[in-house]
Amino acid sequence: MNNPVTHPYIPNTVPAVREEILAAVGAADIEEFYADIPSSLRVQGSLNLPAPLLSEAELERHVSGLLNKNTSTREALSFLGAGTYNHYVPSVVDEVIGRSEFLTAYAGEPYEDHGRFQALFEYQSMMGELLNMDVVNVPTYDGMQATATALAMAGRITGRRGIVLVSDANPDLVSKVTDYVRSFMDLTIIPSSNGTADLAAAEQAIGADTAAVWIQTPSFHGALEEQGARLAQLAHDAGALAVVGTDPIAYGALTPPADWGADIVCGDIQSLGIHQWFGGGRGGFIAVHDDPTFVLEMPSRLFGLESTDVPGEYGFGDVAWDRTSFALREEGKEWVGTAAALWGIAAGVYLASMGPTGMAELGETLLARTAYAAQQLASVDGLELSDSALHLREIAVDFSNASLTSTAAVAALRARGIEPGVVLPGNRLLVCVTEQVTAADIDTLAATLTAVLKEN
Amino acid sequence: MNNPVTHPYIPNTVPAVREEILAAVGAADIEEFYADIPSSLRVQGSLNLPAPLLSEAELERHVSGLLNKNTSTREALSFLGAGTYNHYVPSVVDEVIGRSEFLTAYAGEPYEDHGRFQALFEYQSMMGELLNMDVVNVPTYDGMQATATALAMAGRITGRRGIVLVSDANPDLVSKVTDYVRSFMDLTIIPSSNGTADLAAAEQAIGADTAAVWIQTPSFHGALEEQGARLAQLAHDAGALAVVGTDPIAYGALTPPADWGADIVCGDIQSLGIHQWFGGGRGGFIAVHDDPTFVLEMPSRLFGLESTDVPGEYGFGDVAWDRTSFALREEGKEWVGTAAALWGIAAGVYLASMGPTGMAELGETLLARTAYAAQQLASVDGLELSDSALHLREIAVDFSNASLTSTAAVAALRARGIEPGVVLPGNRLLVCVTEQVTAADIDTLAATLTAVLKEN
Amino acid sequence: WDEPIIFELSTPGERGILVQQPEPAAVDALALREDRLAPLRRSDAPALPELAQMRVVRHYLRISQENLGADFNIDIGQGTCTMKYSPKVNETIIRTPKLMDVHPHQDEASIQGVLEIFWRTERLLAEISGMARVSLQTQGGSAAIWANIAMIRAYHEANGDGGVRDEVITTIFSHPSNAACAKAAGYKVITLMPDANGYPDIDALRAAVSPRTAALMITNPEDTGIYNAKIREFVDIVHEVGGLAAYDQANANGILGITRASDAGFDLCHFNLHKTFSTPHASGGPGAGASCVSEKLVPFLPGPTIEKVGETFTVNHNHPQSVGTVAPFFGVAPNVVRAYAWIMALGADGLRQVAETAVLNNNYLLAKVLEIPGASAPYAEGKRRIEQVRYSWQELFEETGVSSEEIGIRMSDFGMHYWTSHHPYLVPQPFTLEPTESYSKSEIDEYVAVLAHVAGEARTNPEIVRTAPHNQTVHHIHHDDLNDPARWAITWRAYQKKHLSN
Amino acid sequence: WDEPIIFELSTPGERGILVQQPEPAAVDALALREDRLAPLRRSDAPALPELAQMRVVRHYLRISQENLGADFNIDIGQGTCTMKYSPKVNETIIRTPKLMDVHPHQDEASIQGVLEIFWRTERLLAEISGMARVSLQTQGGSAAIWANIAMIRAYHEANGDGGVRDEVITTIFSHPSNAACAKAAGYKVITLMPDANGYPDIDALRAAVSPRTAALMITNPEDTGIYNAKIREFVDIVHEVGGLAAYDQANANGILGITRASDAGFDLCHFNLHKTFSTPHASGGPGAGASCVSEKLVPFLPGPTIEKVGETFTVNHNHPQSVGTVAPFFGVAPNVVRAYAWIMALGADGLRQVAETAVLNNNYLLAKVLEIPGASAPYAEGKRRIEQVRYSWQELFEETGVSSEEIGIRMSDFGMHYWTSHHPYLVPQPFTLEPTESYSKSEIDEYVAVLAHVAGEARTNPEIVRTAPHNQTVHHIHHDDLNDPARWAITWRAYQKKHLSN
Repeated sequence: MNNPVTHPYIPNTVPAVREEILAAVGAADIEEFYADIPSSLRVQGSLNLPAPLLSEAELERHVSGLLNKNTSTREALSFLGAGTYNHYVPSVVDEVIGRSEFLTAYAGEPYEDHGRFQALFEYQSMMGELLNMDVVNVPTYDGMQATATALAMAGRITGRRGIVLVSDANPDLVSKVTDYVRSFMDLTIIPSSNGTADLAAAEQAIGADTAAVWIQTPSFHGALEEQGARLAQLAHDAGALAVVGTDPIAYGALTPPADWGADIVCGDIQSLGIHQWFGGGRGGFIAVHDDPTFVLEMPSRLFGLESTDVPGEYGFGDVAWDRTSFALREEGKEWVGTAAALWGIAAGVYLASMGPTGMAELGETLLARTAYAAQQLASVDGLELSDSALHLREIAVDFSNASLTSTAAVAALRARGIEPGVVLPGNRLLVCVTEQVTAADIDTLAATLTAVLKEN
Repeated sequence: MNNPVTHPYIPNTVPAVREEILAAVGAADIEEFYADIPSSLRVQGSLNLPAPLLSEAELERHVSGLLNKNTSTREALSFLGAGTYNHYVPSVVDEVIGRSEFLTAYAGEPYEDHGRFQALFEYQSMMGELLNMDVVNVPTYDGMQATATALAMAGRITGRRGIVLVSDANPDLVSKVTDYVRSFMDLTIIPSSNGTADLAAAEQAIGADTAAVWIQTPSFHGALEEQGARLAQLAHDAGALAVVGTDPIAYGALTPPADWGADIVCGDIQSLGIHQWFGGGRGGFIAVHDDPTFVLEMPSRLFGLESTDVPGEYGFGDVAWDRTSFALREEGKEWVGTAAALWGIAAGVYLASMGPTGMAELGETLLARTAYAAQQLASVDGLELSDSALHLREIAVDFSNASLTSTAAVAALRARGIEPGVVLPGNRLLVCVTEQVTAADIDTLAATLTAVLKEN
Repeated sequence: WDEPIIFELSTPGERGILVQQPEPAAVDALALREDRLAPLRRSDAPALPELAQMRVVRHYLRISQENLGADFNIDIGQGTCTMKYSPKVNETIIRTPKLMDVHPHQDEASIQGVLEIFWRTERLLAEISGMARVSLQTQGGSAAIWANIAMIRAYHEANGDGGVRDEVITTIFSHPSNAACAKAAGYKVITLMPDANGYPDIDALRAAVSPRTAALMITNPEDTGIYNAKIREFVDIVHEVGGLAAYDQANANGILGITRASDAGFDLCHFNLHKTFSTPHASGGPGAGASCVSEKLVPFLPGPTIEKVGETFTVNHNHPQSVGTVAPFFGVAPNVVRAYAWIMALGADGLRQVAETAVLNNNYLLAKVLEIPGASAPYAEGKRRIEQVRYSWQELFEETGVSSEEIGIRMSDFGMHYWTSHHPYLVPQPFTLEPTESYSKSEIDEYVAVLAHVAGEARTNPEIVRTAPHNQTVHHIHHDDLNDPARWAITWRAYQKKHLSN
Repeated sequence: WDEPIIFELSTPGERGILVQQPEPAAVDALALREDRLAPLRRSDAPALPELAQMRVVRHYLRISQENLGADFNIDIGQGTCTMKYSPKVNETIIRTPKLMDVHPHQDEASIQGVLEIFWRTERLLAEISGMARVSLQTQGGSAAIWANIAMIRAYHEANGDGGVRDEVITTIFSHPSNAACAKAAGYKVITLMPDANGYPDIDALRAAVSPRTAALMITNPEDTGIYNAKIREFVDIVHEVGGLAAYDQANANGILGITRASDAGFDLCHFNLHKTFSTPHASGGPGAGASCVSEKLVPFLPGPTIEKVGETFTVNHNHPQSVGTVAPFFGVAPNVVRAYAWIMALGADGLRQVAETAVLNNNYLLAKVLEIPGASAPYAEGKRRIEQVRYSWQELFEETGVSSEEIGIRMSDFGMHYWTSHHPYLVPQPFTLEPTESYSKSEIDEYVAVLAHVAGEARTNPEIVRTAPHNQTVHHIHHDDLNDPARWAITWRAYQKKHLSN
């Protein structure tokens, strides 16, 4: 029944201590505590699990041995994006979120956990500067959840059912949103035109039942929406909200959506100092103006600055707690639970390290390298860009006139140690460049693609 | 002259701030501060250094790229020892010494740096238990320095010049000791007999000018000295001290030298929770009984427990500060400086994690695997053990009757991904096994050696 | 530390880090598009703070010290949260580029290791729950509950009675996310109140079920620490009307290896890997949720699945009936690896020791707390509890006027957590303690001693309790601004506009 | 925290970690030798503490919070220590198995990366010092000084006048290790006192040199921050009598890229990588020392050298005149890598900015400190200083009776360091401040404000200064036991015997 030794994780399995406790509570054995569990529900014998690796050294060797079967993006040239991005993570970020004080804390009060409240308030505040909006939530799970909630908020605020998506959006995101809102909202997708919104078709689709015009910029294909102001105007004219899904990475250089009319801005913060983690390092932000109509529809926690008994001292607390399911169960707004606080702290440290100049320069580097990648890939014989929009970080490349399909090209390049991108339907390839990919790397990609396409 | 940007490491290069400071101190420019440095001594232009890698990402990639050219002992089967050992380092150890509070601290007072004093006092105390001695120093640089100092202490305490080394010692250690003490002491080396001390020859050599009988156990070849008590007696009978160099790793299982008469015990703590670090993770311990004659000859800092203004509260301080060169310059005992405090903290965390049972079990595992390695290697055709002593962790294997020299065998095994050991003079090989090397690994070594020797 | 808000530390021109610059060829490529790009360019730089790197480090390390992680205190007071030890070796294991810097769209050949760990973890959790398959896609317990309700909805729709079944039944001591997720999925929520002894009321359930019942969503043991002995009957009653039963196993820590969701007949269950399976709570996430389902729900599982084909692990996207993607890619990889390592460090016997010791500790703590005058444990008097207990200071409050919340704040002066949020507020002056398996007897004694000391202060020196904290970074915090739209300040810029503009 | 000594936390039977067990075959192999082994076996287990792993973590993390790292404070008060920023990226870089878990005896083909970094770092330091070659074998500044004196001794012996040259000359404001190492190497030490202006006294040097002079060992700038403008003449005077000149460059931070040891004619110098080149001080080591020598000392360098042969890096043990091994293997590898990364992050211009800014900051600090009534900067009045200044509270002491040491302890109440050990005690009531390049103007202002505040307290409320600390983990510590052999307690076991036995 028991491991032969006292496990380091379970101090009170020391036999003498165990006996002492049993005596103190007047129990003959531990079985007594389980009296309420009928024997018909009891596990007979032991669970059928592998033998444990009791020594830490053997455990570490086993699990690390499995992980070492992976190849990381540090070991291969990678142009993979499509929702998870290989941006540089400053060491300061990992230092801070590795601090046991933050890593192992949970839901303490703003006294003993003042630091967590401050770090997340600062995160909210720095995101607010980047997005030029006054309210940002403590991160929800991820950008998908943030988008689904932002659209649901639009439904609750307008009392309408319609969502009009005017951009190319990540299909997984569309899947998430669709299932999430379908009991009370309907999604209409307007195909894009040359990579961005088809303004005429959008105008047609937006109507009296439209809750939200949903814009993704950059789109799933990296296209920057140039007609955002016009789209927001169309939404507002129809009494609908402009909900903009985005990645905050380039707003040191680009005009944030609030400046051209967005009512709710949402997305993922993975780009802001969070490792790729096999796609599992995510946090969702929702930003709105400081309007209670919007704020009170947000399900996430919102940390606010407060005064204390000491003049001039800053304390923190939960703003409008009674919105939440913690307070009101099903009468709260959607729900709130353990989400992504540590990644919010990470993004805060990232923005504090980068500052305005760092974010501006990074935006510039991303725009320039993306433009260069577009130029170089378009010049590969047989390849064409799928659209002529302005792009940030990602471009879709069309293989229709190439000697290989995009799927076959990926296989050929993987054999040469390059991950050239993510295959898209329609014989296309989604190529991603970040500041981690140099012009020389892009040249390597173009040259290798040229060679591979020539050989076939 | 200047980098084009304000460097993140140098805040006051912001031009406006720089001007403000210059104005505040009434200086026209920075040159003014260097007025005392004659122009004939000034560097003309810039130093001839490589262009800097200003972005952190590029710097990290460059240096990590260099390090990635290394192969670690995690990636190959390694039987290398000879002064640096591949013992398992519990994660708790790295967590603690990675704490910025310890990592970036230095020489603060026992108020604001109470934690460092406590951690090192506890290190001293746990080493004291392991060694069964009442006084242990804050670590000096390494075991070589500890040994040189221990022998120099013996010289000062006895007022004699003679050191009689009765064990096989690491040649680098002998080199260090020789140069260190040669202005006031003389070293005599008594060749070992079948791996351990030649008692008769030792008795011969020990005399009225002998300051120290120097025993290494385990020896450079891993041999455990079985006649320690006898040797200590010989020393004491001659009015000399018994100085024992050792590795503390197995004293959960083995009798510590103090129990058989050692006066000063010294060595390296690398085995106790410190990574190999290319041979650069070291700390030297010197342990003595609580006798002021000995204590006052120690050059290192010694942290002691003290009372405070609050009854029952523990504070810390430097014991007998006036021994040190900090206090007395050349009149202090040798010298003291920045040494190896963090590794002392690491060793403390290691011992606290291991506890008596962990150390006992580890000792047993090391003894058993060493015995197994001896058995298996002795059974390889053409190989013989160099001696029949009891061994801990290391054994010397004789290749005289093999088809390859030990040097050639190492080359052959490296080609098969195995580091079989360190070549010794006399066509021998020093093979090291730790708890990280399993019986199966030893079988692999023996089988590969057998195959290689058969092929040639 | 009296550490300012980071914006107050800004010095224009300072840099925290330098970034990669574009090559001339890239700059040229961009210049060709500048006329179109110009209108999209930001005119004013964002007003982010400007700090040298060391000041950034100092700021965040200082405020980290103003946070009380589980590693620093006897973290019994955050009851229901299962604040157990998160082994440091797991942190060592996950901090490798082989996990941190791996992209989910890589060639499967280059991600065999992480796929294998996901696959193995699924098998371990399937064995622990008795369920057929497990999705690890969600990032927390509530998200796993959402995934479960989404599957329930899809299941009934696939069976053609999605339109009819529009009610979900839960209990008041089940986590609020069960009710909230059901509501968000479009269901009416029926909440059962406990019977006189604090047990879920089986008669109330019988009265509530009907052909409109989509599902029962229930925690067991509930946050009271009381195990519902009739759980099998509850499930049967729901099954009889064609509903599904979903088990919230947030409180599984006391029953690992003792009883399984499958034993009680559940169709779905979920675990919080960050509670029961020891991944650190990360100041409030990321966690990781595991949604476990029986065979009949397998077609509806979210996202892709990972299959073992021969000796190779492969991603299977072919699930036409799936509820779709509930979260990006495969889930919170670092937490899945941590949970895998934790289970492998313990094995079947170890998990059972975890459960038994958590329960042993809890009943010891119960006995000790009840010795404190003024403390009580409402419901099921004299019964043993599983892994936690919801206590009450009602007697103390009546005697002294000192509330549980005030006691909680005073506890922080002694370096201890004491969670004051206890939805639902059925128990008056509530506090919930959960000792888990991680604390030794002497630590539990220490916690109780402080609790008793503070309760004593409530009698002898209530002022010191009421005016707490005395020993924290900040003093008593007001609440006036937090619920007033004209005054709340959710960002520094909002604070400046609202409070500093005059 | 009121965290006990770790032995007080022990519960017999608890385990912090489990270790690998020997296989049956290994146990059998050992059993064959048991009769010989038995006498060597320990009869009583060592009385190490027994703690569960989480309690070990809690203990050490709590006491870590009771330590004031450079990352946490404006670390100007540990003057002479060059408490600069240690970049976090360097910590990321070194924490790889490719460095941590590499053995120095590995096949050279498998350690090319670390050999290349050692080789490159040597070249960088050679350029910075102007010297021919550099040994990185030592672990700290004092050990590097030892290596230098060992080379000096070997050099004179090789030239046949080892017997004659038995004197080493140093100055009182040079680090004590210069004198102490020379003494330990068998030399008589002649210490020069400063002239009336606080400069090293060139006439005293002229009087001291003779054919018995083995070497001059000197710091410049000294810990007063005063640069010896006649340093070239000092060196020449020693050279004229056949002695060598060794430059202690512990204080090089203000002169990087400004002037080099070679420019003043030195034969040897050393750097502290953990001071000038930004490796963290690690609570007092490991540091790393660099011993730099001119061509004529190259044959005597300690240990092996690393050579570049074609594109390959190789270890060269063939140095018959070497002083031998002064430390194991190649040196403190993590610190060498950190120093390499730090230099490469800055380049030639950056190093010069470091020096200039350190000097700018120091002279700003000097101006501010001198504004505090009661503070003075003895010697070289009105002169600029290089990178640090030794100040005096003598006036304040005369006025108030409050000593520099008392002020230092009071500074800790404000979260600041203030080092009270100032060998030699020539300056009365001394304190030494060194701001380095790492602190911003506002941080320097903050430090000075606290210093001024405490100086003010010395006048208005001397009792609060004298009874400090008020705000630390421990209160005023006694000193009676520390120098009394009957009462000092250097280990817990000794404490128990001496203080708890009754």
